[in-house]
Amino acid sequence: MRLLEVENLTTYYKLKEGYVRACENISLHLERGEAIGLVGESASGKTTAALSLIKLLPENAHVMAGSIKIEGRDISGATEEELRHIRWKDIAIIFQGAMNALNPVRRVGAQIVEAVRIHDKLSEKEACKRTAELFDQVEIDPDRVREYPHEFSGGMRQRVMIAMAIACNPKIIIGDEPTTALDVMVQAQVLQLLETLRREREMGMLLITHDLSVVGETCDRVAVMYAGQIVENGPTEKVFSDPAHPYTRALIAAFPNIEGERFLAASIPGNPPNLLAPPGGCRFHERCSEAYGLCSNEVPALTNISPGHSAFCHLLQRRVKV
Amino acid sequence: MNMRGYLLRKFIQASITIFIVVFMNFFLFRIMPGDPIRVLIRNPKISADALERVREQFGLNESRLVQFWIYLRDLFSGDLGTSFNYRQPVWDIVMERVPATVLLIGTATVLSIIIGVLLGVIFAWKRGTRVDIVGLSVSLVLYSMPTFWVAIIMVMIFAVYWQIFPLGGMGMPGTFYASAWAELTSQLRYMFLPTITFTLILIGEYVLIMRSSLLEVMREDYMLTARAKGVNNRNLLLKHALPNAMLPVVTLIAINLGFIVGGTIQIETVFSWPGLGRLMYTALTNRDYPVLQGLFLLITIAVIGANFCADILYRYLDPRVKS
Amino acid sequence: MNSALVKKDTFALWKKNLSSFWSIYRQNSMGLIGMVILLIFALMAILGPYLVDITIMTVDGVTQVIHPPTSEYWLGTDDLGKDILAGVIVGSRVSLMVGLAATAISMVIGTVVGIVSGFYGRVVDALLMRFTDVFLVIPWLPLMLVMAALLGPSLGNIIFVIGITSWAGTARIIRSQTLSVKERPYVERARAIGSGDTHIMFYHILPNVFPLIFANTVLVAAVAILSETTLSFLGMGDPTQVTWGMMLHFAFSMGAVSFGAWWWLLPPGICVVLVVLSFTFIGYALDEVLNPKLRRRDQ
Amino acid sequence: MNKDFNEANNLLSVRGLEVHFAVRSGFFSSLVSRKISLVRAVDGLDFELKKGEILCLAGESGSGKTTAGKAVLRLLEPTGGEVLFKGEEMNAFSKSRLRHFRQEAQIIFQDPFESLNPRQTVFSTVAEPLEVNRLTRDRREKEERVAKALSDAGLSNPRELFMRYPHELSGGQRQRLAIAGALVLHPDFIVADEPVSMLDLSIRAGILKLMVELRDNKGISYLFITHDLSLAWLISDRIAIMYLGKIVELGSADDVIKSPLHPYTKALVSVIPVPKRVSLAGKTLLKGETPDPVNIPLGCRFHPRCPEAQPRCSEEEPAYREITPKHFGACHFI
Amino acid sequence: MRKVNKLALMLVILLAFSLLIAGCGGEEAQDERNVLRIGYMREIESLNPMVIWSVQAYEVMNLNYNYLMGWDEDLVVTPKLAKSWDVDESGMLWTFYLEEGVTWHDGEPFTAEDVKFTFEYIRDNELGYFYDYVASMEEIEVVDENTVTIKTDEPIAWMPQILVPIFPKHIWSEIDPADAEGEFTNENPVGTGPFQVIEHRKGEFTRMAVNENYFKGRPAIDEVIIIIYANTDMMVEALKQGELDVIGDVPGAQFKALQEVGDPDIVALDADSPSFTELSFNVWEDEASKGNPILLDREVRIAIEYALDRQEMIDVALMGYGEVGSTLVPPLFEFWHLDLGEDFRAYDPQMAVDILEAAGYTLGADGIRVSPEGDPLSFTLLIRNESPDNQKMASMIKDMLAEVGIEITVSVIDEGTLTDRIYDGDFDMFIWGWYVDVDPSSILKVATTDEIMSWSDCFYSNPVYDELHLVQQRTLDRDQRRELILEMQRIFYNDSPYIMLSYDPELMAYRTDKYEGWVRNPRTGPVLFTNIIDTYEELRPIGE
Repeated sequence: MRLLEVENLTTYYKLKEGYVRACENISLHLERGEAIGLVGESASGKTTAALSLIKLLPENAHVMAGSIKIEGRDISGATEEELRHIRWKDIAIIFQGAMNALNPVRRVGAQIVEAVRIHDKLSEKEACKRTAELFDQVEIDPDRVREYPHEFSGGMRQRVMIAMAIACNPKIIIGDEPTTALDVMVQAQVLQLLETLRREREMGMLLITHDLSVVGETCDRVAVMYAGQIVENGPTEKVFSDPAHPYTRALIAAFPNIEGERFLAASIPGNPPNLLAPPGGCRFHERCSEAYGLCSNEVPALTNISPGHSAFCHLLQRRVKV
Repeated sequence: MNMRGYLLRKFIQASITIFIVVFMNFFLFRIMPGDPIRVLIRNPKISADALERVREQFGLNESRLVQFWIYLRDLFSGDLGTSFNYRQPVWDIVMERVPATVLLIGTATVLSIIIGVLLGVIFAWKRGTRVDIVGLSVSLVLYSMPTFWVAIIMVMIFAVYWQIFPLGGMGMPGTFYASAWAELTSQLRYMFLPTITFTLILIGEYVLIMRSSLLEVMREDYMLTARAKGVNNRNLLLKHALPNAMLPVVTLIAINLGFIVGGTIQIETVFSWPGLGRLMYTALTNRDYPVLQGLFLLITIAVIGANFCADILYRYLDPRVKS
Repeated sequence: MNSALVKKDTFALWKKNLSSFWSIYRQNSMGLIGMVILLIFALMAILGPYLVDITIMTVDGVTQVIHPPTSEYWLGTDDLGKDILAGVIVGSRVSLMVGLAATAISMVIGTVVGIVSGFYGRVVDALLMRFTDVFLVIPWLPLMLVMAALLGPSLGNIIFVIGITSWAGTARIIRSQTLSVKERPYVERARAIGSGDTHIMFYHILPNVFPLIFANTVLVAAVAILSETTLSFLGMGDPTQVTWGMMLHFAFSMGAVSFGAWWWLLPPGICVVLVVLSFTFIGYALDEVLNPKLRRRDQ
Repeated sequence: MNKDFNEANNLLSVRGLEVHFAVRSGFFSSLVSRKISLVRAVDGLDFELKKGEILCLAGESGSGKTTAGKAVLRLLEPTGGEVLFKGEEMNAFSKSRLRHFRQEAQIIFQDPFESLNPRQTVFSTVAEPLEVNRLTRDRREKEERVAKALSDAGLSNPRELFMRYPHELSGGQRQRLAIAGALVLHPDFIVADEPVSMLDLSIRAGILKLMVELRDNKGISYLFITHDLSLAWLISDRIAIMYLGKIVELGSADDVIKSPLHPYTKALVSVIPVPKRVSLAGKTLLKGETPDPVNIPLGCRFHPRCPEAQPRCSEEEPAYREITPKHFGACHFI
Repeated sequence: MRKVNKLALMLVILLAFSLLIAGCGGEEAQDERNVLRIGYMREIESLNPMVIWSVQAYEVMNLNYNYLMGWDEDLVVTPKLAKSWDVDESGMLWTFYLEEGVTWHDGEPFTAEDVKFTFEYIRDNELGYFYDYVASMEEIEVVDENTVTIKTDEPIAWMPQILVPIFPKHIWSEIDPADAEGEFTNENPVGTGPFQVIEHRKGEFTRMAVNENYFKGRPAIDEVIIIIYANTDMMVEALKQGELDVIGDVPGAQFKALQEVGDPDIVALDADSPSFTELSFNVWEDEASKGNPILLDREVRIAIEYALDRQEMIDVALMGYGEVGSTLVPPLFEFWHLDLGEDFRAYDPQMAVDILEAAGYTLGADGIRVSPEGDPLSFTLLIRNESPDNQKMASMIKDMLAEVGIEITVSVIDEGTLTDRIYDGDFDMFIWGWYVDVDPSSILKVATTDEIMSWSDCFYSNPVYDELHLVQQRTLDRDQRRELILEMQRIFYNDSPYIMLSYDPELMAYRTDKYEGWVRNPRTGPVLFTNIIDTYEELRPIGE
């Protein structure tokens, strides 16, 4: 049984002008102990997709379709009360800006204790003890539980967030750009910590990032999103070494690689489409250097390239056919 | 910065503010048209000697700078001068009126904060619904009404038309009460209209501030974190949203004191409530400058003091201020 | 394209800005209601002399003193036999004028103090802010009353007193906005291209704090009108002028309550409430339109 | 010190540049507390920038690289050291010379969303430098120059953009607009402060290419400030690595990245992200985070985090010296 | 939904609570005592007689202390603390025979020593308004315990009326005279009057308990409370609702309402008062005068009087209460008042125009008349901010004078400023009023030359008038004196430095369902707030 199975998840935002098709037909699956990276540039819908999993969306967002199963149990129709128990116990999240993700007027320890006591019937004292242990695990001095978020540095706050995320032993952790605002060195530290904890606890992880390298360092598999849709999905190594979708290819090429040649790659021309009225056919066709007639007319179908590696692109169809 | 440094800084700031107010208070009253002696002595037929005596008594024969110095010196010894009208120390006159005003302001403020915050929370929680829209509109209307006008309308309805509440005052002097309970209910009856009017006036702003503050807080990332943690709605509100959303309200309460004082003048005038506001009004109509000056100074110091307390409270409520 | 075209384009740009503002503003029903009410009162103030026979304002004999509404006097008469409706209409001129003039004074002081204080910082800031604090904490009504009493009752003084006592909040808001605008890279960029302080204040800071000034002006106007009413009511107004506040003052001191003369108390009061409310509504709407933080997040 | 460089060839020579400031505190609190904490943001910086060169100042946040960039442009008053621009001592600049300097040296900021005045149109954004410096009165000429700058910055159909607002442009267009605003004055020196870090990967390359082209075609020199070493390597001629207000290593881009000398550089290079499946295990992870520039450690300022630290490091500050030709470093053990 | 229900519940509870409070109104115990509650608008500024000036503070003093004498309804002097008196041939030595067995509130006996002390204390220290009455007393001697003689330096026409309350020597002799006019509060005043103050809350109320041992017999009322209201509405309503027994100082509009509503238990009393409102001109023929010199021309002043429809002004500004004014002495003092008859300059705008034309003031192009010298008839009318009535009158004066080609600019200033401008001679005309003593001497004195820069506010100067004033002061014969006083009024009216706008009414209202025995004194005067306290002594509960 898969830890997490998402089928055709579709979430729109309702605006006065119409629906923003932020995330469409997202299908993902996650095994126990596996890490999957959801990569995409800004406004590609990756955060929407992640928040849709546990329905933490703004009010004007509507999950239009799709099923979400955790260990086979479908939670897409769960009530708010049921979801409350699924959150953190089954799926915990580490948010992007840790400064804003922690309540500024409450002590960090109390915020963790709270999470613990909601889900595990523990006494205050036991919860505090657990919190101290968690601090130890994320390499923060346990005495600092009585401090306020603003007294921590950025990296430390992200560690607090991690401690909080693992407090209830969740099965799945969603990391929403957990290292974006951090320096490379601190980023590496945090990623390493996450990696260690994940392996120790056999958690599944969904890592959302715009940074390909982060995926390279932590994820077993990667899903690339463009304009609200997944365009390619496969094992990290395969996707990096042999990207199937033109967008993935361009993205990887644009990434400065000190192991490669000193050479400035061409940027992808144009801008991402307006999701209020996305282009027909393949959403990437307007910016794709390899696009041909079919691309603008027909939505590309999923093509399996190798086991576990698939992409949505007409070119692949042609390649397969050839 | 440590607590002591913070306190010291705030204290120095408050002191400077008070000094500026004292300065303004002194010189403002020296630019008034007309000789204060004329106001002081209603009898224009007074011998030159007597006139000089009064001048001296009120220190008006000295140069302005000397007068300012004397004024400061007297202030520090708690002497606010002598009322032109009552011929008594301003301090005594003012202190006599403090309890009535504190009772009125205190009750109305507490009531309006409690109800206002509560309603603000409800409207914010139900934002966009009919409850919210109606509530918001009513709050804005309340916020837009002249205080005295509401008071007049209340009197007209409840005391003149229906006659279910007394017209004004703090009680009918010389009344014997059958029991303590009777006295209490009678007191409450007299307090009811002014308090409710004042509460109505104040409530609007608290509702608006609380609502918008809470709405803003609910958009914060940490609220998302809390929801993601599985915190239920009640705790989401009580433990996460409110402590943050109350911060602007605390500031508002202190800043509002100045406004509340303005409100008392109107309420007390309409309801004949024997407090500081009515004292100020009569002092104005009597041109009793020492009383006006003293009142103004004391009220301002009280407001500055309240702001000082609010700063400290704020620091206590918001750990971020400490660094 | 020649330069005339750029000029023409500038007009087109204005039109565009205005229409884009309007297209957002229009969606705010509160703001629309406020604007309609205000327009009605503005029309009333401008057209007042043409709508009613102002001579009705002069004394009209004893027979119709404090008379409930009749077909001749739609809102009844006051103790001098003056037509209340005429009073309300004529009063709208002075009330609005006082409100707007006082607001103008307040905004100019508040904006200058706020921008200078925020921009120069340090000692200038500390001194100006201390001064602002004084005006912020001083109970405004007592201060206004005292000043009005000392200066004497005239329209000019009322305007001056309201203006001089109500700028502190604006100064604070403008200052904090200036502080944040000042730190924006485009101000630094402006320095990098060699702009002086004045240029930066006028071309970079002012336009960016302007929406706030604008929204705040409306709210200050509401306060100013309320203040005028209150001052007049408490007997500090100019008794030779007809304002809503003076009408209420006379109504109250001449015993409208015991008379049960609701037609004398209600109309001026309701007018005040409506105008203040319209300003508040517009202010609220502007705040939402001009302050994108309040707008609902799209994603 | 650097005999190889001919002073005349240097657009910019920086010697012992220092920017210290007292911790921001209000006027009144400075009356209350006597303790003044000094932030030593830039604490003795030496480097040269040759004409037509791209020099990268790289480092983590708190290393003082942005402060250094602004100090060089005199957007911040340096508290010590000297800066020579085209051989002239900048401290001695008269007011009019400084005004002229503002035309010669420009800056591009990190965030194109923030660095453009949201209430200025494209035209007025680009024309403003001309107006401020009273370079042209003639409307037509002004329009010509604005249009030229915009097209130089890679914006096609510049005249159609004239009346647009920044928020109507895409991120890449905005950064090009910012560059056009700098180009319009024909500068020969630009400080680029993280010019692409806020942009999506797919757009970055275009901006970087534009900058390199401008160097090639117009001879503009860049002081390129970034935290991203791979980017630095890609674009610059030489790289200087900063740590806590000082340069710890300086050399050609390849030298610094491919054969780092300083332990700090080594660690940084080891964590440079690469687009492939890698293991975190092979990386040199430093402990902790960059300390506060208020409390700079004694001796070698890197020693508390240095994996190779020796007792000597905590006592003696290492000299900044040429270790291999044109490759400088500051460490006792290299 | 649950939240809203809770809210609704809370509102219901709140409503219920307020109804409970509202319903508890009847809980007050039926008060056995006879309490007279008086509503008034203006504060009692002090209990110390030496510093008070307002009519309401005098009322309290008059209840607490006694004069040597009183007045009957015709304003003829009657005995009070002095049961009788006589005067010798010279008219300068007066002997007062005091009531026996009178005690102070604190039980001490009242004697001639107290009288001597009081007069000397005030004379020697020039205290308060009382000084005028004792200034001319040369010698005061105690003959025996109940007899005192007073020798004056000249015959004094008003003499038996010494409006000075008698203070207990055993208390006041302890008080430093400087304090007496300063911060002495006289918290528990001890007098001989029918009531004694037992509680005084500034600006709120003053409670007075009956003097059980009052020498003229204990009044039927147990307690008198004067309650101060901040606004008239509340006061009138309180009377209507029976919370008050009597109110004074009622504004015209409310008075009219009280009259018209016709509550059978309420009497609305439009009484004459000893006061008038005048339009005063600057007639100072001195270089220091900053007034418009055109107003020195009597013809202009007289024309203005003809141009003013004073009845209309009273109808509008005073709601018709009040009487068109004529001479300095109000008709309330019937005996002293001069009835002008045909000589009265009643409203006649045509006459005004004729007079102005005859005097050479011709109509200018803009409708404003111009003096022969070419100066426009354009004046500034100063109005006190404190008086809305005066403001209304001013706007009417402006309109009425515009009709005859005189331009008026109305300027509203406060009393302090007005006083200053008067003493500076810096005014054209203003509206203010006077409160007139029982004896007309003092009001007539205001217009004498000596009073310029003192009491005078129009700077009128007429040697004939001045001389008459001196003569009347020494004329002891009442009828003879009356002739002199009537002549003075005639002269003053002829010269017209004042235009008497109105004799002001004293508007009061009282309930008749609780007490009876309301006494008006003088005959056409009010029931309270004169120097005569008969009402308090006569009032008794209905049915007793």
